[in-house]
Parts: sequence; C-alpha cells; structure tokens
Amino acid sequence: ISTGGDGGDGGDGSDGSDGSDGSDGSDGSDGGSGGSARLWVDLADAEDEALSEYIGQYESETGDTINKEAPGGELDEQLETAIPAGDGPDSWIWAHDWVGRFAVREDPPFLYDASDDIDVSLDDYTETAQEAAQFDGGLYGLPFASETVALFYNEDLVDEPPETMAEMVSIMDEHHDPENGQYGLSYPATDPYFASGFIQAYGGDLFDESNLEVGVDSDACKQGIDALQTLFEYIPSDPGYESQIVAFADGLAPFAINGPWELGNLQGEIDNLGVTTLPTVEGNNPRTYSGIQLFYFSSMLADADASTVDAATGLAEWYTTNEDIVLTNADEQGYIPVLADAVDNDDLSAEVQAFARQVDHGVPIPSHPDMDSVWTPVTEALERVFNGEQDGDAALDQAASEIREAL
Amino acid sequence: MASSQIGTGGGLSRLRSALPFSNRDWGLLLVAPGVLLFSSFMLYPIFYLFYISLTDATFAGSVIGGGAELIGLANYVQLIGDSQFWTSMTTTWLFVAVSLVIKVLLAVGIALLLNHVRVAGKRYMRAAVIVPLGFPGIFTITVWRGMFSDARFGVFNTILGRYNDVMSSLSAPELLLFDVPIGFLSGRWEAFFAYVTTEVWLAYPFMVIIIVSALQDVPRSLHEAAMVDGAGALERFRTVTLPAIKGPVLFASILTAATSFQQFLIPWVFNQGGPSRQNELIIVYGYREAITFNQFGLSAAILIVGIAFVGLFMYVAVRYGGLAEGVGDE
Amino acid sequence: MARVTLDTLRKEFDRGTIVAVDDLDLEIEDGEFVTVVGPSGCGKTTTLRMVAGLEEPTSGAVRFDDEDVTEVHAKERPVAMVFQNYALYPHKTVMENMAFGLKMSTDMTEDERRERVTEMAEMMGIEDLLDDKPDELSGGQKQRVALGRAIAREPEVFLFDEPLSNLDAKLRTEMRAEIQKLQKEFGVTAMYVTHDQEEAMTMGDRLAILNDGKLQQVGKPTEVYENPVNEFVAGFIGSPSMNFVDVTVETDGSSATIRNDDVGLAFELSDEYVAGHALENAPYTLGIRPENIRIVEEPTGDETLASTVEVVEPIGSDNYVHLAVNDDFLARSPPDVKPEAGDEVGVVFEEESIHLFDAETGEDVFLTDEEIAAAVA
Amino acid sequence: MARVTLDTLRKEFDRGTIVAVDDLDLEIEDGEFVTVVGPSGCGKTTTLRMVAGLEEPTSGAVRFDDEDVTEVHAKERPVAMVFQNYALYPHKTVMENMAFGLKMSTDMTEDERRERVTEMAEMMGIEDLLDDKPDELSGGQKQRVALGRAIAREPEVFLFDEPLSNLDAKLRTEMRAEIQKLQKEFGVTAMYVTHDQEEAMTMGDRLAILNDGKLQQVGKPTEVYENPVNEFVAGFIGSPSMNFVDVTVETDGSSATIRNDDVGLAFELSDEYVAGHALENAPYTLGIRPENIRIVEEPTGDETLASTVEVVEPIGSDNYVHLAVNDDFLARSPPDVKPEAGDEVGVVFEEESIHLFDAETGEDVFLTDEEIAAAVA
Amino acid sequence: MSALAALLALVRAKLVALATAPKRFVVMVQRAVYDVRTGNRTAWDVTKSVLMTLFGLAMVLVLLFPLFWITTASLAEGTRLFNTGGIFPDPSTYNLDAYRWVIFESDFFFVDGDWGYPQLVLGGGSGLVSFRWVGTDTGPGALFNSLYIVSVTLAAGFGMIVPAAYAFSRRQFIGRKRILYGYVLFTQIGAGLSIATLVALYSLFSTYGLTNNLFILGLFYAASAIPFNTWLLKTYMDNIPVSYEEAAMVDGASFLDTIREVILPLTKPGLAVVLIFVWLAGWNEFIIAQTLLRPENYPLSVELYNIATQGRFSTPWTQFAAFANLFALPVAIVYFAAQRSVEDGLSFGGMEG
Ligand SMILES: Nc1ncnc2c1ncn2[C@@H]1O[C@H](COP(=O)(O)OP(=O)(O)OP(=O)(O)O)[C@@H](O)[C@H]1O
Ligand SMILES: Nc1ncnc2c1ncn2[C@@H]1O[C@H](COP(=O)(O)OP(=O)(O)OP(=O)(O)O)[C@@H](O)[C@H]1O
Ligand SMILES: [Mg+2]
Ligand SMILES: [Mg+2]
Repeated sequence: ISTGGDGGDGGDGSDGSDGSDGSDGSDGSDGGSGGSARLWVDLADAEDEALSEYIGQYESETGDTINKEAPGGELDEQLETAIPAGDGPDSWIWAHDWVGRFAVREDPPFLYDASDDIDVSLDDYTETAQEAAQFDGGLYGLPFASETVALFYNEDLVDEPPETMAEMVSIMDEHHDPENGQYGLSYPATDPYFASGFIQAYGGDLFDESNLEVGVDSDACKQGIDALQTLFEYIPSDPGYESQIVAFADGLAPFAINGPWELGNLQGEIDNLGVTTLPTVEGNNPRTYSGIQLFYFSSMLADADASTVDAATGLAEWYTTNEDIVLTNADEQGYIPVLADAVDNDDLSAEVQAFARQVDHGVPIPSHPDMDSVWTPVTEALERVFNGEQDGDAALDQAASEIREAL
Repeated sequence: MASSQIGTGGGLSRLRSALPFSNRDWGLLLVAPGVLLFSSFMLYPIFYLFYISLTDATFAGSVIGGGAELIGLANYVQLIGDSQFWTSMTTTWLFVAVSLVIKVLLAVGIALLLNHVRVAGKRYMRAAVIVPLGFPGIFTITVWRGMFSDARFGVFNTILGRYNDVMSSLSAPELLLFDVPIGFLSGRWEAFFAYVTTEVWLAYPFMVIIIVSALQDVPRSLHEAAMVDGAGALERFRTVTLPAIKGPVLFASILTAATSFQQFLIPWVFNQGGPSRQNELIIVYGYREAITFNQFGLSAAILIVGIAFVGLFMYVAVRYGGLAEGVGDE
Repeated sequence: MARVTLDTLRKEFDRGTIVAVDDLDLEIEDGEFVTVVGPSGCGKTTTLRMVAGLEEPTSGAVRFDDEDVTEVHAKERPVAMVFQNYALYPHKTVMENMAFGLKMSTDMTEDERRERVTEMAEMMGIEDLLDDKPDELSGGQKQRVALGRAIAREPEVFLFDEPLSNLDAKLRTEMRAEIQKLQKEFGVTAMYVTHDQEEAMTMGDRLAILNDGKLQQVGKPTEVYENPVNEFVAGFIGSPSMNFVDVTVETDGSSATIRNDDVGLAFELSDEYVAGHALENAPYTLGIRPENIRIVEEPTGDETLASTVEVVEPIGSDNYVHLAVNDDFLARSPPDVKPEAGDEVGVVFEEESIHLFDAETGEDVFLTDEEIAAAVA
Repeated sequence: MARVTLDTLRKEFDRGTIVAVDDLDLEIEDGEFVTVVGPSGCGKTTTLRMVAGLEEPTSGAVRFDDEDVTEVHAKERPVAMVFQNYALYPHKTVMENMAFGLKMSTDMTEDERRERVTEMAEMMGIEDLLDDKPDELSGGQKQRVALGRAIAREPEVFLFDEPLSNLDAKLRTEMRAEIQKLQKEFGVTAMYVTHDQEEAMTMGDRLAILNDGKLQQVGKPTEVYENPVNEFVAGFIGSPSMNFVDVTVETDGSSATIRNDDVGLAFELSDEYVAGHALENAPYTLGIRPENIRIVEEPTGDETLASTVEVVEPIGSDNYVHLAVNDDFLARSPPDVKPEAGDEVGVVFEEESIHLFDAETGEDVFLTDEEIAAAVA
Repeated sequence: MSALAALLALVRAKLVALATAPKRFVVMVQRAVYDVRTGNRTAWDVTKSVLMTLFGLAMVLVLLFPLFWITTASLAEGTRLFNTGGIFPDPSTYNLDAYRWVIFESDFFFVDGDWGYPQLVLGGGSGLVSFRWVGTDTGPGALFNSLYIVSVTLAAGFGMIVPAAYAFSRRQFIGRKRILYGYVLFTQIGAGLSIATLVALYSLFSTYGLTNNLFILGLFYAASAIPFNTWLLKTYMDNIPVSYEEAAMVDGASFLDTIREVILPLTKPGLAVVLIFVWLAGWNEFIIAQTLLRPENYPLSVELYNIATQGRFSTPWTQFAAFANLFALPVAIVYFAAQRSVEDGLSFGGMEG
C-alpha cells in the first residue's frame, strides 16, 4: 500500500511537521523540477496501482517528488487530527462532498484556495465538476472523475434491460423468491447515497444547496420514497452492503444497484454483466447523487514552499487534464470522465457510458457543511421504513425535523 | 504455588513493616517510573479532555489549532437536556448488566465443564476455548457482524432456517419455530441481543481462565468434607465451589463490566449504534457527536461523563466488592 | 451406633502397582475407639477414606453392623470425619459450618439446627465463636469446630485422620482428653489415625498397627506394648523405642545362653525360662525396652553386659543413657543415675522383660500361629 | 566461630503497642548450643530474627564476639538460619539450593561449590537427591536439605526456628541427633527455638525460657528442671508438667505445715526444712512433679494425701494417673501401679521434691534476688 | 537470549505433547476398555466420561464457531463474506491464495510482500550497527513495526511493572495505598479511554513532536498496561511466602540477587500472565496507532484494520481473515506455551482458608 519511507527501524521521529519536505524548487508553472508534495489516498488496490504508475510518470516528466501515502482507516478522521497538528498532506483524493465542510473551517483552515495557482482553465471540466471543486468562490481542488450508482443486470437472467420501474418490477417478480434464495434486486437501499436517485426522482431535493433548504419532507421526496419502497420488497433483508452485493454476485438476483467501483469485481463474477441507467419512475429519471473525485488542496500548501505548491497543483493539473489518463481510467477503473473533451469520446465502454448517462441525470452531492446533518437522519428514516416501523412520509417528516433541529 | 501456607497473610504486613531498612521510602522509587509514565500518557489526556469539554470546540482541529473558546459548563448543561444522552446511558447500563449476567453464567459453566474429572483432554479444550482472547476485536467483531446479517443467507439466519426445517419436519408446533429471517441488526432489541452475544463471546475467555484458576485452588478435602456431611453434587457446588469462585468471579465481573461499559467497536461495527441511534452505547454516542456532528466540546463532555462513571463504578466496586483487600491490608 | 467391619479390604492404585491397603480384616465393636498407627504411607488414610466412602475399595467390603455399605455413596453413610487440616468451609461461620451436616442429612428446621449447634458449641466451649469465620480462629479453636461439626450430626461412626497433628503439645493433650470424653459420651464407634505415640497408647480401647498396607496387630494398647507380635510392632510402639541386638542362642535343651560376642553379651537364661519356651540353636533378635534396662554406675562385673556411655540426655524426669552396645542402644534411668559420657557402666536386665524375635521373619518366636492370628483379629 | 551477645535487646511492633521482645540480655558462648523455649507469641522468633538481621531492634544491640552487628544487614552477617518450614527455594534443585549461599557469599567457582555441596550432601546422606526439586522430597529429606544448605556456608552462628516441628516423632528423634552432631562437629554457636519439651531438655547446652518477651531463666536443662525460678518456668518445663496446688503455710517459726483444706492436704515439713527456709504464714503455690508422686494403691491413711483416681492412662513404659486433687493433677507411676478409675488411693511425696512459689509473683520463695538475677545471666 | 531459548524449548515440549496427544488418547481408550472388561469400571461409568467429554467438545466447537467459520472463509474462493449456498463455502474451492497474498503481497512481512534478506551494516546511519534489507526496494513490513512496538511495550512495561509490583507487595512507603488505589480505579479505563482521549493524545504527541514514533507509541501502550498489570502482579507476589526472601538474605544474597534468583523465578506464572496482557496491549491496538503513525510505520493491527476498511464499501474477506489468522498466531503460541502458568498466575482472590 505504501511506498517510500524507510520503515522498519522505526523510532526515527517524524519528518518534521511542516508537512512538506521543503526543497528549493523553481517556480515553473508546469511543475518546475524539485518540488515535493505529500498526497493522501484511500483507494482500492487496482486504482492505487494505476495511480502509482501515473505518479511515477509525472515525477520523471517534471522532477517533482510526490509522496503518496495511504493512511488507511477513515481518511476524514485522519485529516481531522493531522491538519490542525500541521502534519497533514498537501493534497488528497476524495469525492467532492467534503469541500464545503472543510472550506468553512477557519481556526485552523483545512483547504487551500488554489485559484491563483491553477494554470488550466476550469472550463476544461464539465459544469457539475467545476461546481463541485469550488465553494463560496474558492477553488479547492481539481476533479478527475465522477461516480454514481446505476443499474447492473445479469444478462443471463434479464433479456432486455428495463427502462421503466414497471418493467423492472415485473422482471424482479419473476425471480424474487427469498425462501429459495432468489431475490429481485441487490441494493444497499438504506444508504441515502444509493437511495437518493429514487427519492429525488420527482424533482425533490434532500437538501437544496443553492437555497440552503432542507427538502427531505417535500412532497416530491415523499413521492420518491414510495418508489423506493417498491424496491425494498425485492432485496435481501439485510440492507448492508456486503449482504446485498453478494446476492447479485452469486447470481441470485437479476439486478443490482451499485457504483462503478464494483465493475471490476462483478465482471469477474458475472459472465454477462450489463449496466444501464436506473429505470424511470413515472417517466422521471432518478436523480442520483453523484460524487466528483477531486484532488483536494490542503491548507498545508498555504505555508509551504512554492515548489511544493507547484508539485501538488502540477500533479492535479496534469492528471485531471490528460485525456489519455482519463480514458484509460474510464476503461480500467470505471471512472466516469469529467474532462469535457473526454466525456463525449465514443471509445468509452458501454458500462462507463451508462454511468455517465446516469451522472447526467443526477445531481452532485451537496458539499455544503449543513449536508453533514442530513445524512444520519435520512439513513435512520430509511432504516425505519425498511424495517416497517414507519411509513415513508412519517419517516421523512421525522428526519426533516431532526435535521432542522440540528442545524 | 507450591507451598503458600508459609507465612503469608499476616506475614505480609508484618514483613512490610519488619524488613530491615524497609521504613525508608525507596519503594517509592520503584513505583515512580510507572506512575510517571502512566500519568503522562493516561492522566494528562483525561485532563485535556476535560478542558475540551469546557470549550465550544466543534471539530478536533479546532482544539489542536486553538480555535476553541472556553464556555464553562454549557456542554454539560446541554447534555443533561439531551434525550439521546439518557437513552445512551440507559442502554449502556442495560448492556453492561445483561451481558455480565450471561457472561458469568456461561463462563462458570465452561470452567466447571472444562475442569471436570470426567472430561478427557480438558487442558487442550481450555487452551482452545480462550483463543478469542488472542484475536483483535476489530476482526472478531467484524466477523460477528457478518454472522448476524439480517439476510436470509446470513449465518444465524441460515442456522435458524435449518433448525426450522428440522423442527417442522418433526411437525413441531409453530411456537418453536423462528420467524426467519430475523433482523438482527435492524430491530432495536435484536441488535441489542446481537451486541450482548458478541460482548459475551469477547469477554468469556478472561473469566474462564480466572474461574478455572480458582477452581483448581479449591482443596479436595473441602469437597470430601461436604460429601461426608451428606451433601449431594448440587449442594457441594453451592457450599464449596461457589464460595470458592465467588471472589474471582466478582473480580472478573467488575473488570469486564468496566470494559463493557466502554464498548465501542461492537455497536460501531454492527450498525453504528442503530437502528436510529437507539443502541448508541456511551462511547459511540460521544464519538458520533464528535465525528459525525462536529460537536467536539459536547463529545468531550460525554466522554468525561463516561469516564467518570467508569471511575465511580470502579470505586464502588473496589470499595464494596472487596477488591481492595490487597490494597490496604493494614 | 454401629459395628464396623472391614472384610479383606483392599485398595490398589495405579493399576495395581501400588497396594495401599492389603486385604485388611478388622472389626470394630459398637462404641469402640480404635486407634490406627503405622509409618507414613502404610495405608492409614486410605483405609479411613474407604470407610468414609471417599475411596472405592478394589476388593473386599465395608460393613456397618451387618449392612454392606461398600457401594453406598459417602453422603449416605452415617459417618463423620475430622480431617487433618480440618477442612472447615472458609466462607461459612462456625455456626454454619457446624449446622451444615445437619442441614444436609436431617430434616431439622433451622431453629432446631441452631439449637443443637449452640448446645454442641457450649459443650465444646466455643459458644462465643459461633459467628466467627474459620480464618479468625486459632488452631485449637478450629480443631474444636471441626470436632463439633462432626459430632453435631450424631454419626454412628467417627473417623479421625491425624486430627491433632497440627497443634502444639499443650493443646494436643487438652484436645486428646476432649475427644475421648466426647466419644465416650456419645458412644460413637471411632477410628482414629495418628502417628503420635502417646495418642496411640492412651486414646484407644484398642490399637491397630499397620505396616505396608497390612495389619500387624490389634489389641489393647498395653497388650500390644507388652506383647508385640513381631519386631516391627515392638520397634514401632513405645518411645523411646525398643533396643534390638542380634544374638545367637546356644542351647542344649535344658539350659540356654543368649550370646553376642561383639558386644560381649552372654546372658544365661533361667531353667524355668528354658523349660517354658522352645529355643533352638539359631540367630535371634533380642529386644529390650529402654525402661527395662538398669545402669550400674559402678560395675562390679556381675552385670549382664558392660558398655561405655556415649551420651546422657537428661530430660528432667529421666535420663536417656545412650550406650555403645550398638547404634542407638538406649537405657532410661531415673534422674539420679547420671554417668558421664565415656564412663564404663554395667547394664542389667531381667529375663522377663526380654523379647526374642525370629531373625528372618521378625516374628516373636514364642507366639504360636494361633496367637499370631489372634493378634490381628 | 563467635560469641553472641544480646544486650538489652528490645523489639516493639505497631508503634510500641506490642512489645515482642522486652530488654533481653543473653550471652551465648562460642560453640555453645542454646535452646530457646516459651509459649507461642513470647518472642522467640522475633529474637532469632533480630540475631539474623531480618528484624531491626527497637533498642539494644546484637554483638558477635565484640563486634556490634546491630546495624549490619542480614546478608553480611555470618549467620545461617533454618526456617520452620525450611523455605527451600522451590524452583531450584537440591544442589542449587545448597549452593546458593556459597554462590552469594563466597568467591568459589561453580566447580568448587559443586564439590563442597556434594561433600555436604554425602555427610547428610542426601547425595542421591541433589538433582531433585524440593517438591519431590519427603519432610525429613527437606529438613536435611535445609540443614545442609545452612551448614554449607560454614556460618559462625546457627539459628534454628522450630526446625523439626513438622516432622513425625521418629524422624524428629533422628534429626535431633543429627543436628546436635553437626553442631558439635562444626563447633558453631547455635540458637535453637523449639516448643518441644524433649528437644528443649536434650539438645541444648543451656536452655533459655522466654515468656511475654522477657527472659525467665537460662541454665543447664537439668538445673532449670530442678530449680525453676518461678512458677511459670516450673510449669513450662517438664512433660507432663508440674502439678500446682494453692496452699497456705502455717508456721510458728520452728515447725510448719502446708495446708489446703479443700483437698485435705496437711503436709508437715521437717524441722530441717523449716530451719533452712524462711517461711511465713501466707498463701503459697505448691509445686510437685508427677514423677515425684507415689501412688499407694492400698492407702493406709499415713499418706500425704488421699484422693480418687479419675483416669489411668497407660503409656506403656509408665502409667499416668489422674487424680481428683484438682483439675489436672497427675502422677506418673510405673506400669505395675495400675489403680482403676474411681479407686481411692494414697498420694505420697517427699519434702525434697516440693517447690513453693509466691502466690502473687510466682517466684520461687527460696531464691534470693541474686539467685534470680543469676538465673537469667 | 536464554529466555528466548527457554521459550522455544517450552514451545517444543508443548508441540511434542500435542503431537503425542493422539497416542495418549488411544492409550486412554485402551485402558478404559481394559478396565471395563476387568470389571474395574462399569460401562456406565465410562459412558458418563465419554458423554461429558463429548459435551465439552461440542461446547468448544460452538464457542469457536465464529473463528472456524471465518477460517473456512479465508480458504474459500473470492472475496465475499457471505456464502449464499450455505454456512460454509464449498470445500472444493478451498485454496491458500489468501495466505499467499498475505505473505507475498501484503505488507505483513515486507512492504508489498517483497521479501529480501537482511544485511548487517557496520557504522554509518543512525547507530553503530544497523541493518538493511537487501533484495527489496521496499523494506520490512508491518510485522517488524509490530514487533518493535511490542518489544518496547514489553521492555518498558516489565521494567516498570515488576519493580512496582514488588514494591507494592513488599515495601511500605509514602503514598503506597493511595497510588495502589488509584491504579485499581484506573485498571479498566483503557480501551474506551483511548478513543475518548484520542484527540487529546494526538495534540499531546504532536506538541512534543512525538507523532510517527514507534518507540513512543510502545511506551504509550506500556503506560496503558501499567495499572492493571501492576496490580495483578502485586496480588500474585503477595502470595509468595516471605520466608524465601529472608532465606536468601540470610544466605548472603544482595537485594538484586534476591530478586533475580528468588523473586523472579517464583513469580513466573504471574509474569506469564503479565506478559500476555502487556503483549496484547501493544499488539492489538490500532486506533491510536493509526492516528499517530504514518503509513510506513503502521503495525499489523493497523494494516488489518485497513484491510477491513479498504474497499469503499466492502471488505476483501478472505484476505482479511487470512491476515487476522496470521496476526493472532504469535499470541496463540505464547498462550499455548504458557497456559499452565497463566492459569496459575491468575489465581487470586480465591480461597483464603
Ligand atoms: N490417589 C492415590 N494415587 C496413587 N497412590 C496413592 C493414592 N493415595 C495414596 N496412595 C499411595 O498409597 C499408599 C498409602 O497412602 P496413605 O495416604 O493411605 O498413607 P498414610 O498411612 O495415610 O500415610 P501418612 O502417615 O503419610 O498420612 C502410599 O504409598 C501412597 O503413596
Ligand atoms: N511484624 C509484626 N507486627 C506486629 N506484631 C508482631 C510482628 N511480628 C511479631 N509480632 C508479635 O510479637 C509477638 C512475638 O512474636 P514471635 O513471632 O516472636 O513469637 P514466637 O515466640 O515465635 O511464637 P510462636 O511460638 O508462635 O512462633 C507476638 O505477639 C506477635 O504477634
Ligand atoms: Mg495419611
Ligand atoms: Mg515463632
């Protein structure tokens, strides 16, 4: 997982706490040589290996040094302590949903507004991606991929991918027979991220970022949750991720709703795997939350040498705008491009295109810090509904009031 | 120990005051490094935590970075008014109590069985039975989480399903059947049951060793005396075995109860104290306030209260449970 | 109360490699007090445990009166046992300790039990201790509680396994008297294992001597003392123990001389003695008790034997005079007979007080087989 | 070897509330063997521990020869101690146990130590046990190892704290002889604490009696036996112990009668006795040893006293006759004097064998203060 | 070193005992048959023993079921936790891939499983003697970090616990009771505390620049183990008769000699227990380790946790289980070797009579 560092003999103290191995790099805009930056990642093995290779490529092209580390565990918790202590990374990779939360931090700040250091034009990225990287006018990262959930189907069980909910339900009905270990769908349905598509299908927003309004109990959302409840019937009774995915992976369910990160695994397990957008409910496309993967710029950069800043931003610019990388990643990792030029590229695989289409239907996860207060109540509401303790409307009402109380 | 009848008991305190040159306090020198190390790594953080609980810190960084301001006892006041706090407290104590009772019963049973003359190979079984002690909690708890899956193909649900099959093939009454799949993690009490089961499993090895030790110390002649007195097996258990293991069991109970009180991983890994925060044990509650809700000051207050409870619990236990017998035997 | 019969009782351990008790036959009359002595490891404890039901005999039977209890579980036997280390229940008060047997084996109500125990305790002088726990008691007190516990149940058979061995001399004497008194008072049949000479001699109606799992002799203590059936018993009973000298007998049928040239012994036996006993020309072991030896401080040469004094141990009431006859030859003299170490003294003893044992088998040569058989019955 | 002097040695515990040893003065000559006796808790162990350096005296001094060792740490004192329970290191073999002292206090190489220990072990007859651990040994063997360990170091002072109390009678006798032999052989100064009468009387060159932390009397065992300075010593030394009767003396200066009407005692003292001793009209305690009492089975009325026999305990070599004179009045008679319980018998004793003690202080009334002082020097 | 040799000898003896166990079992059965035939034991008597033994075995199996289950999972194909076909995966798919992965690909032994060999380097570097791994570009893995931490914890822990326990048991000094009381109160404020005070700890460590320092972390674990273990050992020492020490003193042994030659050997069972507990304190903890350390210094516990949380939503179960099994192995071995001592060493608070 980790490279670099001498390890082993331990006890040799930390590498100083300014977070960078300051070196006297030049100011070259395209990553002058000699800068070094620390990058924290939390990636699956295959992703990590690919990234390592690109970083190697970048280092040899520019002479910068990138120390990529995988601190493991929960990355945000690691950041929470490391950055205030002055021990954080210069950059890290994560979906954009932390932007708001970290951007509002002041004492001490967590993010670095790189508006002045970035040489690429933001217009190179899709519009959603541009928005995702910014908060309150600050540019806190560069996007390189997006992800959302879409519909996987097992072609051996499904002749024609469903386009509407009704079609899907009828296929599921055919297969769903839990007594005999057959299910209609594999779907971690109580996770709001996964569930968001259907809840927001009728145009409701769990959280309206532009107006900072909680929409959980809006009529549209309540309509959406009814649709979601239909699906609840067809999934294994443990909404936990592991339990859900295995039903599809073992060929026990015709459908799974899941994200591109499972593409690799599932392709190994299901002989004929198909991916398509989520079925429409009453003609509405489910508006799934999508996450935009960013290179975040950490507040460590504020006090760092210019060369470090260059190294960190340089890598991000190079990686996010290199069409080759973006396309290869799309192919190999299922990364959905956010580089405008790549999005329309016909070479993209069918699966990625399906995800990309789903992203188009979807909305970025609100990155506003208030969103932190939304997740838990909504999760709990979904659990209550799933467990049959409450009906959808009541659950959403309760969640909304909890959220408002917390804000 | 070979021959512990040699002048212990009173002999100890006698020795303490009697050994030549013992009244010099150099014993303190031997103790000091430990106290120092312990204080700096354990006591200091507690004080620090207490300080945080008096501030309006919102996230961890605001403490380290110095962005928090003292607000007095406001966090504690807020806490008292927070219904979640009371839910959490009640659940935690309930968890401690229920798991303790089961733990004790189970451990006594195991220890008795694995110390019984009629059981062949009991040494190996004893070695095997405490293996859970060696595995890291994060691993075993994750495994238990998996086994408690709500899904029909979850391990326990599968087992119950098989049981149902067997029972219904015996045409047993409906009453004896389980309504599979059971939502172990999605029902409040089901989840609570799952926590307790796991906690019991984690803690029984320690108890078993302690009880086995105690059982091995019971002089045979006491059993024989009871036999001659006309006591049957059950009575002998009550009059000889039980009193002999009472002390150690109490001791182990107090220790494991205090650990149970601080159980974090089980609820966290299972369902983060759910469903709907109903099973948030106190540490989980504190942790969530800090991490999920960015209420660091409040979280610190919760944890301080938690620590205070453990301290109080230990104090009471030590005071009235005779644990301190070795402490102040003068 | 009960007559206890041990019928060819045998106990083997470790698959027969250790024979702890070897076909023991012993009958203890109702209300009788039998002390059992023998060297360490001779099987005393094992025998007692078989009577109590704590150990299952390999073969043979234990009978109480005429009922065979061999297969009866310990808890069903009307037996009380006082263990060497008392085995008091440490967590129970004295009262509870003493009441436990009653609770287990009778239908008494709590009040009845309490009353009985209090009565018992008063009898034993421990009524003030009833609320104490065993740790708070001294050795003698513990002993009394253990006794009280055993007695309270009114058992038919009382078993004692070296109950006084942990006490100091003074207390031992006291407790001895107490035990005897109680046993007589209750008329309980008792077996008492000890390795203390004085206890063995004074406490029992009869004394049983075991060696190597085998019963050597049973009989009244003085009988055993005076007429030991073999060298082992002779040497084991009595303190200080009997002196032994290897001798040869020279006899022509009408007169006889006991002789050991190494020590200069030549002891002419009287005609009556020779007539009354059948002696052969053969090696024997001569036994003579220390108190039957008289020291003549100024020897005239007429004494039985001349010897040198090795050590004189004055014990106040007597002097032990160690003589150079052989290793460990001891005479007990009155305090006023006080030779110095190194003195040449004369040694005198009487014909009546000597014992002669077969040099090989160790048996007293004058006992008939019947007498020997009777000795263990 | 060394002369050991205890100089007003005092030890208080618990801030002076317990005075375990009360200004003890005692001098033990080089090579002398002193036994120390006294009731439980009288301070014997504490004294020994102060000599060993395991306990710091509250005041007073311990001197070896003329060197004050009071402040010297135990490990520096040339002392070996045999503990009551042996205190053999359970994790070390016999060899290691015995070699440990040598390893700690000498510069010997391992081979030298091994040699010395082997030699020692041969002397004690335990050379076969050298590789065993203490658990595997019997009591007597442990005892021997403990002795061997103590001797191996060739100490100048040997301390024994009831070393034989855990052994059975037979072994005890054997070990007693062994200890004495070794002590003499090495010429070591020895202090030997015991509560066994026989050990006390036979082992020591001198006997010291402690009570309540205070030295009562020191002297040759027979001297102490014959001339106890007070009632305590009189009662403590001797087994069975001296009989005491409360009496009053009626004297007119030239004749005197010892009288106790309750028991019908009226003992006319001879004129010489009255002349030689200063008696007053006062209450006294009369002491008389059991062996000095003669029982007349068919009393003529001329005896000193008439009494009823309570119990007769035959111990083989003698009979103990318990008389109804008072609680615990005992006579020792030869085996042929054997009255039955309940018999009326006559009791006779001689003037020479009686002791008279002050009824209050318990001191022998005929000793001068100087004699009393001498008794503890 | 000799301690290590002794430990190895002990382990070997245990293994021999284990290896011969079946033989002894057969002998036992033969004897039982013989005894029944010769009438020494009744058949019912033997049956009772057999039933009890079976009951014991069944209980052991039930109790160890989770571990058994997950071990089969570690042998199965794929990475999913569940097996929809039944409780246990299909045995025909069993393989050792996961273990191979742990050894040759994970950071368990060497970073990225890149085994090399050690080479002694004299001079240079930070110390006089150091060693370097040759044949690997990555270096030693998490196991070495773990071992390093545990060594520090054990060394510091024993260095502080043993003398303190001795002093508490045998000496009188100012504050003895108070400190001991404090220790008892704090025995159980450990696991929960570390989560509670995580941030406080982090700020403490980073203030003094002590983050990412295995040595300090080892010390920290030692500190957390001090109260409980000191108390435990003190209780154990209380039961060692004082006369052994006095005998040694009279034998001329100095204080240190007495400790070395008498106290420590007699305290062995107590020490064994403390060894296990202190070891576990340093071996299993991961929350603080992860916060304070940087990836190159992660011990096994953190690596294990990282495997558990590696996938965004799911865990590679076979690897996780294999890793955990190997991780728990040393503890299991130590316990297995010291079982008797542990059982002896924990006996306190028992019978007084
Ligand atoms: N459970 C047992 N297993 C094996 N051998 C035993 C057992 N119990 C007793 N023995 C052996 O049987 C023999 C008799 O033992 P027992 O305890 O009856 O002797 P004892 O006469 O009571 O001796 P002591 O005077 O030492 O108490 C001894 O050799 C002893 O080792
Ligand atoms: N360390 C101590 N603290 C308090 N009191 C003590 C201590 N050591 C001894 N004592 C008391 O001092 C007195 C003398 O004790 P010591 O052990 O010397 O008696 P002893 O003559 O050896 O008795 P025993 O024959 O029972 O061994 C006793 O009253 C005892 O309780
Ligand atoms: Mg015995
Ligand atoms: Mg003593």
